Amino acid sequence: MHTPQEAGGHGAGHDAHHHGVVVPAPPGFVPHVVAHHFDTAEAEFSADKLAMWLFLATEVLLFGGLFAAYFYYHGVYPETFKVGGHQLNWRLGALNTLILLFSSYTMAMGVRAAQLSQKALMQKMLGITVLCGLGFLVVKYFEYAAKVSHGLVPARWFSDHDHVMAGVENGHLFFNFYWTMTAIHGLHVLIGMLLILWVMKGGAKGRFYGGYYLPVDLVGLYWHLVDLIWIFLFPLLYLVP
Amino acid sequence: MSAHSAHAEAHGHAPGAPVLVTHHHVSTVAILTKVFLTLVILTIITVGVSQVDFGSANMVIAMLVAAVKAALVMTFFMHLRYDTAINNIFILSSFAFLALLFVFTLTDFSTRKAVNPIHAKRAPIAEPDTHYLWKTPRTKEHKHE
Amino acid sequence: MTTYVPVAETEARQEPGAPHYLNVTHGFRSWALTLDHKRIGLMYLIGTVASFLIGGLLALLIRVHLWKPEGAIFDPELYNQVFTLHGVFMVFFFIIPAIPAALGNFVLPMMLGAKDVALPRLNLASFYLWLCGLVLATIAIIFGGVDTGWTFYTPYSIQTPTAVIWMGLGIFMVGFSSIFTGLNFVVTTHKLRAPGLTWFRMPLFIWAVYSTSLLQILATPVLGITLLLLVFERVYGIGIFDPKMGGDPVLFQHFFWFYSHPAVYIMILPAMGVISEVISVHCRKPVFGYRMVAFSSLAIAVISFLVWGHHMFTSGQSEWAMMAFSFLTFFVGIPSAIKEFNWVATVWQGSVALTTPMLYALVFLIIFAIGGLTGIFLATLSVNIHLHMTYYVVAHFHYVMMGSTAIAFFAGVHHWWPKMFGVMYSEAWAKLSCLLIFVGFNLTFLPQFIMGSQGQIRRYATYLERWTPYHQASTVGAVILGVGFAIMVAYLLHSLLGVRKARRNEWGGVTLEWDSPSPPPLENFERPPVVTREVYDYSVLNPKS
Amino acid sequence: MLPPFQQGGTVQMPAPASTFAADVDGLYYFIFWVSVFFFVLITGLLGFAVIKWRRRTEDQPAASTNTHNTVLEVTWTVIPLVLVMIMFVWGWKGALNMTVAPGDCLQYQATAKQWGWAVFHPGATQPSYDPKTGRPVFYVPAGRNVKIVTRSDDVLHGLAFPAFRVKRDVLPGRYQSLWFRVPEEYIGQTFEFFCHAYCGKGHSEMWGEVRVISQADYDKSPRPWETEPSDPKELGEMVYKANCFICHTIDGTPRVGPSFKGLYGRTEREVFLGVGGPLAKVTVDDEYIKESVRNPNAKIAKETPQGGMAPWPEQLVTEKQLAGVIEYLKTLK
Repeated sequence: MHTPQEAGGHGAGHDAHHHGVVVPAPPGFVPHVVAHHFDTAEAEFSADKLAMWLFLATEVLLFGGLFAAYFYYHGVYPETFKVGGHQLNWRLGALNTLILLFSSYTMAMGVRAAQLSQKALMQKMLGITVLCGLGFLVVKYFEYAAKVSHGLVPARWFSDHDHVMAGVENGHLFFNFYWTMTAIHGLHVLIGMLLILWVMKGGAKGRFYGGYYLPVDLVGLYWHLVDLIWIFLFPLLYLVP
Repeated sequence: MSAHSAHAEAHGHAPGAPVLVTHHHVSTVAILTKVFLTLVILTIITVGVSQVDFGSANMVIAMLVAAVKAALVMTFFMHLRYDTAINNIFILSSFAFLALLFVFTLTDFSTRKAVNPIHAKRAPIAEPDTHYLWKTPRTKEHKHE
Repeated sequence: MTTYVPVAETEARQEPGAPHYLNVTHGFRSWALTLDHKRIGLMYLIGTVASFLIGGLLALLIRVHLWKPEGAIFDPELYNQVFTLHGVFMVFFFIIPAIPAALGNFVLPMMLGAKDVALPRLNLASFYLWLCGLVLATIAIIFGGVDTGWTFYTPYSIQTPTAVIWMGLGIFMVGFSSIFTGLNFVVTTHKLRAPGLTWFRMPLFIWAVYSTSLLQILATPVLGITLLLLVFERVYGIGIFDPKMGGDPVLFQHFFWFYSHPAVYIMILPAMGVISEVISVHCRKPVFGYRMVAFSSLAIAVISFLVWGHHMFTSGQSEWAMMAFSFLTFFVGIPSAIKEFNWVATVWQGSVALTTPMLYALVFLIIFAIGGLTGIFLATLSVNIHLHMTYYVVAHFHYVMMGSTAIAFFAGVHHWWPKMFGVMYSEAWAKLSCLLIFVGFNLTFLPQFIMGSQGQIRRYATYLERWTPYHQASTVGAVILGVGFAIMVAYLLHSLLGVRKARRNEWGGVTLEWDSPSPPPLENFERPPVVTREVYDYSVLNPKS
Repeated sequence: MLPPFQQGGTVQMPAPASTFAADVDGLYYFIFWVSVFFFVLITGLLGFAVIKWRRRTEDQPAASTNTHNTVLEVTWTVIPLVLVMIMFVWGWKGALNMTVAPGDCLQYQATAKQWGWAVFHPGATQPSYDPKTGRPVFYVPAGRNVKIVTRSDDVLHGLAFPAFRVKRDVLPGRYQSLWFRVPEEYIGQTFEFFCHAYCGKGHSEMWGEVRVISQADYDKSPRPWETEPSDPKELGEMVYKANCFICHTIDGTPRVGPSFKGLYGRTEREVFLGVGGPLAKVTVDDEYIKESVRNPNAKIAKETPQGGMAPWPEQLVTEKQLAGVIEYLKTLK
């Protein structure tokens, strides 16, 4: 295999001898150079996509551990979880659910725009997605502030000064789950937003078009997974049966 | 294999022609919008159902609705329906293996009293602040951790 | 039957002085920022062997301490830290990354005929994650060590004043390093096989590493979240695993073993792969029952997720869970037995060259037989209750981890050493070292079986008088073992001086890595390899046939 | 000659001193001989093959290149499968028998804490220790079913009786139990029990004894576990060995807690008043020692500022025993 064109980015002499395939781009876009060890753009696409799905599988199991613990203690202290769930504001939770669902929708639209080389539309859709993520975090902030004001904070500082959890065993456990799960999820939202901003930066330079939209697609998958986890967190924490 | 032929093979375009539209599946706006609206409706359903007390069935309903929503997101937003078999297998197997964690730990928990009821009974335990041997140095540990 | 002509034909193709991956670029940066899987493999090799030597030194200290019933060197507090660090270093920093990350990184892409792994940057990131984990573990040692045992059982790990947080974060990082390595290998195996290299033409090492990688991807995240929760537990006391706050320590054990039982197979599966390669090459014979061996790797990977509760037979889990776990545990033994029989059948009627790698493979077969068979005792419920947490368990898992996995690792190192560096070591010293290791190993751990079934509990800083002779025999064995490893390090380092150059195909192997010069060039092959024959077809080495 | 074994034991197993032993040992030896058979088979075939088909010339090809044999492979899959299923059923039945205690058990209680046992015999109000060594002791009548209910006060511990082949983790916050019956031929013998779940510094010191006695001796008054040394100093030494020695030495070296050597009567001893409290000076007298046992965190020795010792209530150390401890401390000059 050979290509006449010079590829950029010599990683410590690694790419020095071989250059990748170039995927021709429409005017206004930067053509993508396939990594040197792949024969075709499609091979690179499918390999990276497989890698992303495998990574999502690890995310599923990572959160799965938390969910398993949740169900376990829901079984041990059903009353605690029920009373704890009533302390959360399900309206805010539902609002956040809708925000995230909408952001997933705009993300999917953004990927679609990338596939069709519609640069402006893609940037717009990704921008809306980031704003939704921001909205989610803002709502989360108000929720957290309300919990803090009632002393419903993680265990060591759990004070429950309004005694809303009096009368149930280990009232702090529900809130420990609430804080741990939402905090780890919130961290994922934040990381997702940063990733989308990073993609938008590349998008502004015209790096993504019909022939190469892999980063948009992968970040999209990540964002959808964050949404997916929230889809389960919402009923488990806010609507505890 | 030249760059052009490789590209042509991958994308089915004429060699050297700019790629405007990917050859991968592109979802229509209509289907994405329909999925989004369905998700909204399902959210409303799950909130609505939670206001009614069905006993332990509430949990089952909530989880079923969530599973349907998750399936919709994965199938359409995440394109799994149009993705390769191997990607489908891997992500689904992660749920299968997660199910193992659930099944075994919850089996253990729910059958603890089956043979020896006393083993499921909670025993008294010394109060944290009086009997925690290392309770106090935690602050000390924080200093150098 | 035609005669076999050694590698003359392939050797002729090697141009002397051609640039290879070791000398193509120079300087610290060219290594620290390398994306070449071979260099990353070498860095892992150095790192894991260093961890092994640290862990081994700690093991020697443990054995010397146990020379006397009341303990010879440490007070119990320090002893507890020493055995914990021994376990942590050996498990997380040596055995788990040793074969997949060090040998696998070097060999797997070459065996597949690929220029590199699918995600070279992620590969380098994995290495640095591993290194960060090591740094955090070192910080943990400086800030008071860790004395929880490598299992971190709660609530002790919540209460102990030692630096559990640092160690927990370190292992969290190592865990993600392991995940990313596994992910990389799965993608590489799926997407970068050379033309003609179908799934059933893949060497068994690939099958083994592939199965391992699946385990790494699917099991390790649960360890990650468990350690994260443990860290939260210590930082702000979430109480999930703390009985004083309503948590359940048995749940921690479930979570921990959901990872750590599959982790046992993360350790042993690639070792099995190495042994398949070594035996086949040095007996010049296809691995007997190739498909059975390949599928047994996958079977082990799947079944290993169903058996974690056998670490908890006395822990207070329900009797029904115990029954299920014991039943399933027996099934995981069957694929291992199949492999063992298949290896013996591979040696049978082979052309058995008693080279150093083959000697290690034979040692593996003997020791793994003992390790596997003693596992049956532990899978059996009533016998397990007697043997649980005794030295019997210690001896069993050392037979499997140290005697099998580490031995297979060294078999692999000796097997691929000429390929990695283009030099050969002294076979005489190598064989002496192998003998010392074999004798020393058995002398160390056989007495522990007896002590264990007699009732000697593990993790004891002091012990009853009557077990003294067993402990002393074990200590003597450990010293012999240590001498064996010291000799190995010495002759391997000496070989790097290049006194004896290795041939292109030192052993007469037919997998793709032998199709490349020793040491290989930057992108592994002079021309893209194409596979046209079945796996392990040794007739190809004979140009006259 | 092989090293010494416990009385009545063999190379591989300690004395079979409970009714479970026959079953467990039978299964153990069944697996053992099956394993020996397979091990000899494997190594024998391997050794034979290595010698017979070793490479004599550099260019020697394999004697055969057969790659599989379905009949053989199925055979060596099915035979082990059948064998392990036998082992599974046998082991499961044995374990179930160990878990389900019969109804007519004498019920003992054992509470584990870092790092010692409080063993309560049926009806006893205080834990029993060996008067000389201070080790915790179970007095067990031969021929009776004995059930031990356990709990832990702090971390995971374990209760293991190698001679009886039973073992069970001791969990904080949950009760666990095990049972056994010692045959009458073991009357007069002593066996050890151990803590098998790693619990920290004093893990290897958490062992005690089981004394097998006859029913008549068990019923005798005073009960065997109710005797304790009458001399206060000896009583104090027993209590020290039972409860204190892991953290407090008597040779002057401080460990987790301050050493007891020369402690009694010391004046101007610097202590913290409570955790993180102000520094004060006290004289080590009876009152100070009593307070340090019943409410250790009130005054914390300066040399071990982390404090954290557990309080010892009257149930674990009686007033009489505490007085003994004070007498014992006076002897440690």
